[in-house]
Amino acid sequence: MKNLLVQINKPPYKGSQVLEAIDAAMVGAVFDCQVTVLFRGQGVLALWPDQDATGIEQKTVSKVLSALPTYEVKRICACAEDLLAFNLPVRNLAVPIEVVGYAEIAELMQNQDAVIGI
Amino acid sequence: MKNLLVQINKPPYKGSQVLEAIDAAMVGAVFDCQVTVLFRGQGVLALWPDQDATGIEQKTVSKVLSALPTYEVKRICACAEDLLAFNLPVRNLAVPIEVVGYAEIAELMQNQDAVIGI
Amino acid sequence: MAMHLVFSVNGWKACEPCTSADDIIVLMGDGVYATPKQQVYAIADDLQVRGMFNNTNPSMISISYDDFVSLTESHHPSISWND
Amino acid sequence: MAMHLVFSVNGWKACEPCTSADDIIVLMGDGVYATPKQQVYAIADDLQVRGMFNNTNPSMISISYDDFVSLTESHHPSISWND
Amino acid sequence: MKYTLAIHGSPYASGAHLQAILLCEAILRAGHTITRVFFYHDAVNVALNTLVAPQDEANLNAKWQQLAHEHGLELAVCIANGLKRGVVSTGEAKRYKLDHPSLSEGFELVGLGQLIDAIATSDRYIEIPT
Amino acid sequence: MKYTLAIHGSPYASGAHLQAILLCEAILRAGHTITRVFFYHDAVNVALNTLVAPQDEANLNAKWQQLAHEHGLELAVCIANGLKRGVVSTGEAKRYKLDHPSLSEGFELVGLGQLIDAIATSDRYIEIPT
Repeated sequence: MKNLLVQINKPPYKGSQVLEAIDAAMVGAVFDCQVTVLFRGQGVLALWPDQDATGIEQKTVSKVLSALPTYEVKRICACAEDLLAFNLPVRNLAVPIEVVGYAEIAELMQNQDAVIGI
Repeated sequence: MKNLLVQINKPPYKGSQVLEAIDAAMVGAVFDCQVTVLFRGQGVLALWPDQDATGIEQKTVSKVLSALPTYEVKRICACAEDLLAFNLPVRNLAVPIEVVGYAEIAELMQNQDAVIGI
Repeated sequence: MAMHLVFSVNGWKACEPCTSADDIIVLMGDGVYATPKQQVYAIADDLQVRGMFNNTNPSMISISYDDFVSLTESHHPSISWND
Repeated sequence: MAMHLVFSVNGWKACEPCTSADDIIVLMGDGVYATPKQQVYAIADDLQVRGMFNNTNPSMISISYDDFVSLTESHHPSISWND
Repeated sequence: MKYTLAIHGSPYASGAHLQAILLCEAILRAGHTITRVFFYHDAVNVALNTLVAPQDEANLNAKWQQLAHEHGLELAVCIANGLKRGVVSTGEAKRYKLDHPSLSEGFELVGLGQLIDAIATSDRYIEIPT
Repeated sequence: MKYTLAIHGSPYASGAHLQAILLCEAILRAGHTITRVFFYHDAVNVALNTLVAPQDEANLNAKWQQLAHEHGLELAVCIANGLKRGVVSTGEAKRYKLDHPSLSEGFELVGLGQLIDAIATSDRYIEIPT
């Protein structure tokens, strides 16, 4: 079983880039990888609550995120410093996440077989 | 005669984006616009001397820039703050430019009929 | 009286020092994630999509695309910022 | 011992705090415009193209793609940074 | 007033196209005219005639075509930017001995001069960047 | 060692493709094998069969084809990302009733599972981002 990290560092509605990265996480889990998703940089903006993309005829990113556990993607992390930098409401995020600091991210990365980004 | 500003804010070898923006400046001048080119942000990196893109089979951006006066693009400016931020050697740039501060940029922009970017 | 169209957070950082006092600023797309202190406009649809509609600061005025067009009538030229 | 591939100046800003002491860092493409204080590798071709070959600081080691491949043999996983 | 619009962003790596479409509709609702819509940089890819939009996402190509059809908009694709990205008209396909053209109906390949010309004859230029 | 490479960047809005090509050549020179080259996001556009490279610029499509031909490389284009961006094989062109396919020879459309499978069976995964 491979350890696969998908790191998301782009804002959620910059085209379909973030949705396509989430696809990779889901397919990784379907193929029996141990998948972790890490939101960092502008990627943390995907965690803002109350998103609604029906007006732009796209999938609502936060709704797609909430399906990740169903796909056996059990670990969803976000960078503490970036959540703070972008003023995310950490008690009211779109989906439950594990807050991780820089040192934990560095360690997380070292423990992967592959790291997929955007 | 229209005043046309072309602002370049991307690094010179991020695909052909900068070359395509320079094309717009040249064609603008051919069509009798009064063209100014402004390098700002990471765009100032196009002014680094001694570029040579033959190895990546692309046009060398600084060489294309040196042809701008031939196309009647007479005014080439660069943001003072960004030249400093990216450590450009201001006495030894790839092409002669006029250094402008933020206030001059603000005024320059107000005096245009159109501003083209990337 | 120029009209600055800001399309990203970094676009706002680049735009801010290059504005004149009588210019106006409109945040569009990912530009609505920016947090300017001065008065700015922001496209309502873009706030809505991103879950930012109830998270704007008091200096941000939410506008429709129709309002946007009205602003283009009185402000000129428009400058796009996406650094 | 991870290998961080840095593709932009902002990528380096994001990468720097997430590195461990035994990781290595390679600047590629527009990543060579970054100015790290610690020891890093940089692709020679990318320095050459951008006019940066003679402007590197002493902590930057210029390498070929062949050298790069050797580094991938001993370092794993590779993480790409392009913020 | 007369408007010229330019779109620079890739259809799927930016939100540029839907923003531009909504803006065009508002400009027309206000009674203004649109001299030309100009596609530059990676935005030219929206003009490909083989795009298959996912069922749950906006079909950007079809939206542009419909807007052009209803309002007689000119959808102008930069020929230099288009050719290198695989957007070729019937004429260019012949010239370069390609099997088929790839430019959608409703779009046309034009020189960069047509952007400058549109700007020169318009009151407003609005650009949706990359 | 076995390598999997992924390319994410647009052919003309990033330097991703030439970087990846130079890297592939060096990997093969070192005696390693490349399990699969996977094109994702806007990188899929390099597989269009109508690209006309400017005379003074690298022909990225031809370079990939040549590399694949000489070394038996598998050039795998993500089918979901490809279809929405206009990259369709003969089979998909029929399915969606399009006039012609747009996928270059040497490339193939595959599911995202083929990326994961390649990673699982390789020693190294290297990604050239957007």
